[in-house]
Amino acid sequence: MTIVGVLSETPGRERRVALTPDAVGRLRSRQVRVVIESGAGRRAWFGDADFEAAGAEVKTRAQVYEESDILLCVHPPDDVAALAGGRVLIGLLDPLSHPGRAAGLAAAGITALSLDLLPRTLSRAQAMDALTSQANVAGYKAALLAAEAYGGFFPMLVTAAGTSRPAQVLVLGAGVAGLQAIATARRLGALVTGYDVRAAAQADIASLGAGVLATLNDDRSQEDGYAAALTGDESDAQQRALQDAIPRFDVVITTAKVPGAQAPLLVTETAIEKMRPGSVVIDMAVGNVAGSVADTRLVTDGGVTVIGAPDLAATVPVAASTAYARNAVALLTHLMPDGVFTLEPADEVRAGVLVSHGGQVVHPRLPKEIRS
Amino acid sequence: MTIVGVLSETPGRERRVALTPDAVGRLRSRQVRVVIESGAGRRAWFGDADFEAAGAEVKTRAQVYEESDILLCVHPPDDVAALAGGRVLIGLLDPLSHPGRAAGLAAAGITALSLDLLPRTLSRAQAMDALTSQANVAGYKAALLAAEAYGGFFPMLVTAAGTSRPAQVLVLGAGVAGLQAIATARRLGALVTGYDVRAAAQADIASLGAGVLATLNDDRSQEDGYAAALTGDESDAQQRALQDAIPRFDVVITTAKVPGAQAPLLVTETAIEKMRPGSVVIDMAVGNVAGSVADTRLVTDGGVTVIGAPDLAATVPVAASTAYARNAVALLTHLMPDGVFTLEPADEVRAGVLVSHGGQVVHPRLPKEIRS
Amino acid sequence: MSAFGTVTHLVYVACATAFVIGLHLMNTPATARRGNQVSAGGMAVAIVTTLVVLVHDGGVDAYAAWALGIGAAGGAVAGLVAARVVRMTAMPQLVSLFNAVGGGAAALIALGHRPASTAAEVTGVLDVLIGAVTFSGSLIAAGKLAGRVPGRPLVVPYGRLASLILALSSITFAVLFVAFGGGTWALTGIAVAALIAGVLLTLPIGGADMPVVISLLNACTGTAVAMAGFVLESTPLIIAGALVGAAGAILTKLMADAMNRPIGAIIAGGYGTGDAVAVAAGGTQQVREVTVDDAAIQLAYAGKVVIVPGYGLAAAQAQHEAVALAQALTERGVEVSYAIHPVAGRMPGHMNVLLAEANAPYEQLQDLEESNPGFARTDVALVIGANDVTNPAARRPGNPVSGMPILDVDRARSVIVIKRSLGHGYAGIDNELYTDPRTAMLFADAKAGLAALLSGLHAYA
Amino acid sequence: MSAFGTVTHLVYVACATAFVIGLHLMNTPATARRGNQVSAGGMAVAIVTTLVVLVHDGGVDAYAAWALGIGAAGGAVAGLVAARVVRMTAMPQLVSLFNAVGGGAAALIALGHRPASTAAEVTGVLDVLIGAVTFSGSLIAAGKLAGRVPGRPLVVPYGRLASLILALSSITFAVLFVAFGGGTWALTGIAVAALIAGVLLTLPIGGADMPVVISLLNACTGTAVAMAGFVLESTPLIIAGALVGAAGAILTKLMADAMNRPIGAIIAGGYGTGDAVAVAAGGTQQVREVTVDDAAIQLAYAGKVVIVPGYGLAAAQAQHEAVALAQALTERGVEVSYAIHPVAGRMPGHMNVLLAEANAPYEQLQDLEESNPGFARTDVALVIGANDVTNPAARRPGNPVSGMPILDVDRARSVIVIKRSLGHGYAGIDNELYTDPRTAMLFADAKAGLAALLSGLHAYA
Amino acid sequence: MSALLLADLTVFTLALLVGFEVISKVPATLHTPLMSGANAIHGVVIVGVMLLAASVSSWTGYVLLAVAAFFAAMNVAGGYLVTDRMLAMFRSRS
Amino acid sequence: MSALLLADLTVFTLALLVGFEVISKVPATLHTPLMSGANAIHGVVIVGVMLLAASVSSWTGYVLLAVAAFFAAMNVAGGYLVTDRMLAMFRSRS
Ligand SMILES: NC(=O)c1ccc[n+]([C@@H]2O[C@H](COP(=O)([O-])OP(=O)(O)OC[C@H]3O[C@@H](n4cnc5c(N)ncnc54)[C@H](OP(=O)(O)O)[C@@H]3O)[C@@H](O)[C@H]2O)c1
Ligand SMILES: NC(=O)c1ccc[n+]([C@@H]2O[C@H](COP(=O)([O-])OP(=O)(O)OC[C@H]3O[C@@H](n4cnc5c(N)ncnc54)[C@H](OP(=O)(O)O)[C@@H]3O)[C@@H](O)[C@H]2O)c1
Ligand SMILES: NC(=O)c1ccc[n+]([C@@H]2O[C@H](COP(=O)([O-])OP(=O)(O)OC[C@H]3O[C@@H](n4cnc5c(N)ncnc54)[C@H](O)[C@@H]3O)[C@@H](O)[C@H]2O)c1
Ligand SMILES: NC(=O)c1ccc[n+]([C@@H]2O[C@H](COP(=O)([O-])OP(=O)(O)OC[C@H]3O[C@@H](n4cnc5c(N)ncnc54)[C@H](O)[C@@H]3O)[C@@H](O)[C@H]2O)c1
Repeated sequence: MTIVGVLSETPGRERRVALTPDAVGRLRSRQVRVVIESGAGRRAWFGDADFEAAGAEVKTRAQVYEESDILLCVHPPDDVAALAGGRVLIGLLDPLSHPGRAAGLAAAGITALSLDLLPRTLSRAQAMDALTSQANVAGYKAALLAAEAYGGFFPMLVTAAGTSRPAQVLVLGAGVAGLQAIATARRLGALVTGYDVRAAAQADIASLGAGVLATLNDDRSQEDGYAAALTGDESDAQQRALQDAIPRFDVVITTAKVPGAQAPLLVTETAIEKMRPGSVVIDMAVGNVAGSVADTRLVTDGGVTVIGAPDLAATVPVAASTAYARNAVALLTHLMPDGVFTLEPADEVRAGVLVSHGGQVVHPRLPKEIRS
Repeated sequence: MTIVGVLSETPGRERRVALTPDAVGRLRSRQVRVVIESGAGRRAWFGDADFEAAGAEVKTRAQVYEESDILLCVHPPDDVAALAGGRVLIGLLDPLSHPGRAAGLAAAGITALSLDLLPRTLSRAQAMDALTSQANVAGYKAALLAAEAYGGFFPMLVTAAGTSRPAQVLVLGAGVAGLQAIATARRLGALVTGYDVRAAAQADIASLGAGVLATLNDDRSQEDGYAAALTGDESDAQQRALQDAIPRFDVVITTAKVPGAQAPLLVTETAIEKMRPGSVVIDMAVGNVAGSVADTRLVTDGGVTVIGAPDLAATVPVAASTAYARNAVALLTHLMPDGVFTLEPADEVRAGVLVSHGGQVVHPRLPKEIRS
Repeated sequence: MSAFGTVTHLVYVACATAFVIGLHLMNTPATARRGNQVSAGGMAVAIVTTLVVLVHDGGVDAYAAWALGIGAAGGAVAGLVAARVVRMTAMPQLVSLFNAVGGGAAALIALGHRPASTAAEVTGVLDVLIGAVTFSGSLIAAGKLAGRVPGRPLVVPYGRLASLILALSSITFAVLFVAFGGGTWALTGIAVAALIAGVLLTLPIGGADMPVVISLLNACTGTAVAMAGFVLESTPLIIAGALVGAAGAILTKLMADAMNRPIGAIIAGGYGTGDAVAVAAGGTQQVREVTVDDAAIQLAYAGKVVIVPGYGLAAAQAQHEAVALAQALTERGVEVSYAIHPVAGRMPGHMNVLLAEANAPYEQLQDLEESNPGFARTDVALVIGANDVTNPAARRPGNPVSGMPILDVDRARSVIVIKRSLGHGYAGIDNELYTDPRTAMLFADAKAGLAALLSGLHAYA
Repeated sequence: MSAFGTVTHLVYVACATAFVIGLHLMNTPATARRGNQVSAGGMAVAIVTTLVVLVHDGGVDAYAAWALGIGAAGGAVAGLVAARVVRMTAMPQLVSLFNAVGGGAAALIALGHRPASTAAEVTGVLDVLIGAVTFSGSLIAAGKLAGRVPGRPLVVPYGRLASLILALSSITFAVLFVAFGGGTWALTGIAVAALIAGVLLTLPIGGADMPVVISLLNACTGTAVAMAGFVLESTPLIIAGALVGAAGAILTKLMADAMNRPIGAIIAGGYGTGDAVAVAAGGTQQVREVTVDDAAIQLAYAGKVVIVPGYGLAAAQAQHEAVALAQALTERGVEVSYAIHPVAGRMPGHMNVLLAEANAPYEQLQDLEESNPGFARTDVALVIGANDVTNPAARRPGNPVSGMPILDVDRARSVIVIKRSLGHGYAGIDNELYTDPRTAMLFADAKAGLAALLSGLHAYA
Repeated sequence: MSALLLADLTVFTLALLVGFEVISKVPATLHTPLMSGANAIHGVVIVGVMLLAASVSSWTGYVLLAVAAFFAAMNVAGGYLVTDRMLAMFRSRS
Repeated sequence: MSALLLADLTVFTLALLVGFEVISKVPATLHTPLMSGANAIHGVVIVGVMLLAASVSSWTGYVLLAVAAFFAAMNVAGGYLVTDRMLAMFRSRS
């Protein structure tokens, strides 16, 4: 019987856990054993007892390393070296940003699968799409965070103590996170405008009842559903156009990413200077906003609060863990058709997520050099 | 020309300011001079320049004390002794909880008017009702705070990574703050239930589309619109009934107050113990929830987050200050019919808010002893 | 039949067809006016045709021609002048007056014509009977509406006995006329009895029921005219009379249904005062009720509508219906806005919360300062479950709402108020707005009422 | 006229009135069946009355009586059996067949009756002409619907020329008959020409237009029967015939309007193939369209309805309309739920956001696992702007949606899909659901379509 | 009963049916104008009065005729005009 | 033209008007049943065929009569039954 292991996540702010009791139950019903480090779910409000009730075995960290055939994580653990060669590691390994990490895993003989490399436009892979599920949580939280940091009301309220106009919210980048941020801010009563370089995303914004910011850019969609990076000139033009638009908003939330590349700068210093005191800017991509720092709340001299928030999903641990665990189980189920882990047949999903195998980095999107 | 002064608020967390530039403009158009301490509005994102543009004179603290005929505040300043006798002090003085403060002001010869004593059911006084305007802001923020502290989604979401059920939110006490909390939580998509001992409040809850928790209690409304305190037995019965209901909720927000009395205990220790890990309890009255501490976020052994939040309005400084300033201007306008402050004729509003005058504590709801 | 007779007959049939088409077109506001014109055109052709027939047949002596000419000219002038100068509000009594003279004319035909057959005799009796009842009954109805006759139900002493006697004597006269060749005097007897009966039947009916009664009498006139047609063997009279008789009957039923009053009870006059619809507010004052359909049409044909929501909207959770209605009106080209009072509802921003949920466009939401100047230009202020925030009493000192700024809905050209009753709001006092002559009440739960308005809008406008 | 004649005449008029009342009642689903029964009752009385007249007048000889009896009995049995055994789907062609024989019978009356006057001669010609055209035309129409005659428009070589010749010869025969006493042979000539003309006129019309054509031929039969009434001087035939003629004409217009096809073009047969409404999907397959009113009635009379929202609901921002419809259905007692696919729309929880905004009760929202088992018990699955998430192709490998779980709407007893066209969804592939025989398409913007459904619901159910 | 009378009765019945059918579900706002319009139609009694003119020959007859003519003309002329005024408010929107 | 014929023409016209008016705005679902119901009503031609029986006396006449009777009876009997079957599906909800 295959054994799936789960550890406590190491990075400081990380409150998620890779499996939830519900997910454990789903694995158990597929004849998979689950070992989990004691206290792994604590910060996401899942107790050891809950896991045990669901059929998992609660062990020490060393035992989990020892026994797991497949180690499931959100982020790769710092002490991943403790994992023996030949084992399987599945998580959000982000090899595109950390090619060294991929090389290391390969060198250690670990079969590494990264959920963030999943082909996103594949209908049948949607249930495994952890980037989507986590971005969804993050987008929701970003809107809450903005409302919380903003000094006024989001909704319009006519009261005996005067009328407060609705907050004007601008969401830059209408991918999964952006759309959920739009939806949540609209729920709170803000007047929301969305912006994206992909034409399809503009229709999606409108389908949430929000306004669409018209820009100079043509459709920048790619085959894989992601946006293409802009050229330098295009990017300058975009920044200038946004510079004019941004000051009339009270809240700006940015989510624009280009996979494998630096997040584009959308909100320049000039734009921030022109914003009203009390305005809030949340940079979920960390890189969209000039001067934003991850996990930090800065206030500019002009009274604009700039929040760098790359990892908001981790701050909604129950929802994020539950969704992540469901994604992981869906992937595992796919990889273990008869209860046994296999990389054959080499279908789109398997080929998409496989980072290293048999001592080699194998993913085609990783730099040639490390693919030795 | 009467001079109205405004200081920076002293208490640590206070970010509000008693007048906003907009309110200054309103006073100026009534031939009132306004002096304001430099930096008084900074924490509410109103700069000195904005005030000056509106017609106020920016001065030092000492100058404001020196020149003001009427000193407007949110909370009474710690250094109120600097105010000369014969001047007028208007603010949320809370003399019912601090009778000593009232006595002190009287002894100093200050004419003190407290906005929190305003007769609430008087239609024409609604524009001056600062308790309402601030509770409204606080209720809104409480729902945001709860959503932020809760580990899951408030709304129901059916996604490829599973279905998340809507959060179950219970609001205890459906006064101004409670109703706004209900409305805001509902906006976010939570399933909201409200509870109050006043029969009218139950209809109000339903008028927001929320569920009403049925209880054993009869209508406890009073003439002045406030709820009457429960007797010991009634209170026990209420606690037991709530104890059974509370555990099925993910979030509980309490707002129940009885004027001039201790806030009633509604959420007992047992109730908290029975709640699921990850649940959130916000005590806006500080006193409704066993073990809650003001301005503190505690986590119980059972994984329940208990937040004591008595002063949430201060954390939404723009909205709260704007509304408060409008209330203050409405009261001032009423008190200065011809541009001159007067306590005659002694109408319901004047009589209601007047705490001390001519060296004496005069408000009938204050204890006889200090009314010498 | 001669070719001339054939042609005139066919023309008459065509005229009757025009009447039908006219009535058909009058079923919808959009084509109603054209319908009346078609009908009038048919009438003009019928009159001209008859003139041609008279000239062609040559049987009219000079005196008769003068009598006809002078009488007709005088009547036409009188009718046109009266119709031209009458105030809108006095139109119903004028219609009743026209109906009276129509019935009278029909009765006079039977009185003046020598019957050619038993059938003509029988229909003649019916003509006189119905025509005379209608004549006096319609006059009383018009008088009640005009205030010349007291509008309240007048109980005639021994009314039932009198009616019985009148009925018996009519029957006697009728038998004398038909079976024993009683001649004109017998018919005159019937006419007199019927005139008295018309008065006796109408007096006990309350003023509020008068529209229904007039419609009923209108149907009767139609029938009388049809009877006159039998007397004269004139097809156009038979067709047009029967048409009006039946259409009038249906219309009477529709009107009684719309007012929720059984026809039988109205005629019996015993159904309370007949004024139950005018509910008393604050003692002596009366409020005016409006039906859903009328309110819908009023809204549909307005240029500017302001919606004033209040606690009742929240209590009924009718925000979605309100916004759907506003949207439908906007699509028709009506200028719609919402006027939000600072303390409407039960918590600060209560209306905003609801309207935002229903996705009311923010641009349409106006607060007190923004909306009050606009009411003077507003055709309809639609007040939905709001009460205190519209109470003009606030402008006077000495009551619980004194000094509170209100929404000046009473400055609008008309006001429609949707609430369940004349019940009080939070402040617990009567609202003087409801007795304002420009105000019409639509008593309904806000959710149900608005849904009905919306379907009314789709159906009629 | 004799008392007997008077009475029978009055009875006939009463029967005609029953036909009118019957048709009146048939305007609404709730009373339609009763209306048909009232009409049938009138018919039964008319037949019995005629029997009595025949016996009373005694003018029928034994052979004629036998011929009448055997013919009628045979016809009645044939008609009843056919009506009893016919499948629901074959009913239209049966109606067409009944219409054919009705027209035939009318034509035979003129052929068999010796005309008493010029008027009877003229109407007799019209009777034969219209009756015979209807007879052959209706048979062709029935054949087309039944598939015995090819449904596509058949172009007859020299059709126009032939029609011209037929028209001229009919006129010649008619003049011979009326003006020159041409007798039966001239009438027979007309009949033959008309029979051929009926075929020629109907063949070039496409199968999809047949319902309108049958309705038109039905109106013609009515007219022919009225003409037969003039020939026989029989009032019931005149009234009932004219009634059906006019009602049939209006109905034809309504049907053509509902199908959005100009009547003129249909008759000309030149308007495309007449099959434009059946839009081709994925090549050879055909989709079925449904009108708003039919969809509304289907929903109103369903026991369980499942609403399946998709991206189109969001794009049209039609959430409020969807919830209003669901609410109206719930109030009628229909069991309503929403089936929410995990990836419906364009972001996780997209449908939830919209439906929560419109206040859809959480209890009614079901996810894929909850809703799929229920589709087998579902009367109508109402798919609103959803596409990929309902595509049965997902159950097969080898296409972009393969392997994605779908909502099993195709297990429901019937499916109504609201979208603007047969356009693709996100995955960019055809949806096989749309060509499923149980599926009907309502092509509309979701917001407008749902609003129309809602008013349809109020109007007809 | 004469055949013509029977025919007239038939016509009468059918006219009644037309009358019943022609008034369908009408908005209440149109009730009064419709009533008024129907009222104008029975002004057709003027045709009857004109026909009556051919059969009067006494002074009472002339007076009666004049009165009837006055009545009928008032009905028809005033009836159409007042209806038109009522309906003028339904002018279609520009 | 004879007075009776004129009366018949009047009756015909009025019946047409009734026919036009009786069909108001009908849901499309009822179009086919209504057509079928109207189709059954022109089955009244059976009355005409019966009256025809009184005037035939030749063999061709008898045959023609029998055929006409067959046709008309089929129209009327089948027409009502098939309409009834169509309408059975509108049974009101319990
Ligand atoms: N906004 C605040 O912060 C606040 C807080 C506390 C008090 N208030 C007070 O509340 C009042 C607000 O004024 P308002 O005009 O909004 O409300 P209101 O004066 O309280 O009147 C509400 C009206 O709604 C009607 N209603 C109740 N349920 C209904 C239903 N289902 N359908 C239709 N109508 C219904 C009631 O009449 P029927 O029974 O006849 O239907 C009632 O008269 C003011 O007096 C204000 O001072 C406001
Ligand atoms: N939920 C997510 O997170 C997510 C994210 C990205 C992609 N996707 C993909 O999106 C798809 C979702 O499936 P779906 O069934 O919801 O949508 P869909 O397959 O994209 O189909 C939407 C349909 O709505 C119709 N439509 C568009 N505008 C309309 C309007 N105004 N009124 C009426 N209909 C309208 C379109 O047809 P007409 O043009 O004919 O009207 C279209 O076929 C799936 O393929 C899923 O994989 C989902
Ligand atoms: N098939 C499915 O069911 C499914 C599910 C989820 C997501 N997706 C697709 O995956 C794709 C990526 O979504 P994501 O949220 O991970 O995207 P992301 O995080 O890579 O980027 C966020 C958004 O930023 C936008 N962006 C990039 N550069 C920009 C610039 N310079 N200016 C403005 N906006 C810019 C992108 O277009 C994208 O919409 C989308 O196409 C989405 O539809 C598909
Ligand atoms: N006239 C106006 O326009 C106006 C405006 C605002 C508020 N008011 C009225 O002022 C009054 C007080 O409002 P507030 O928000 O300041 O109230 P509050 O802060 O004193 O109390 C909050 C709520 O707690 C409730 N409560 C008290 N004891 C309770 C217990 N044991 N269990 C459960 N609930 C309990 C109260 O009923 C009240 O609804 C209300 O009646 C409100 O309607 C009137």
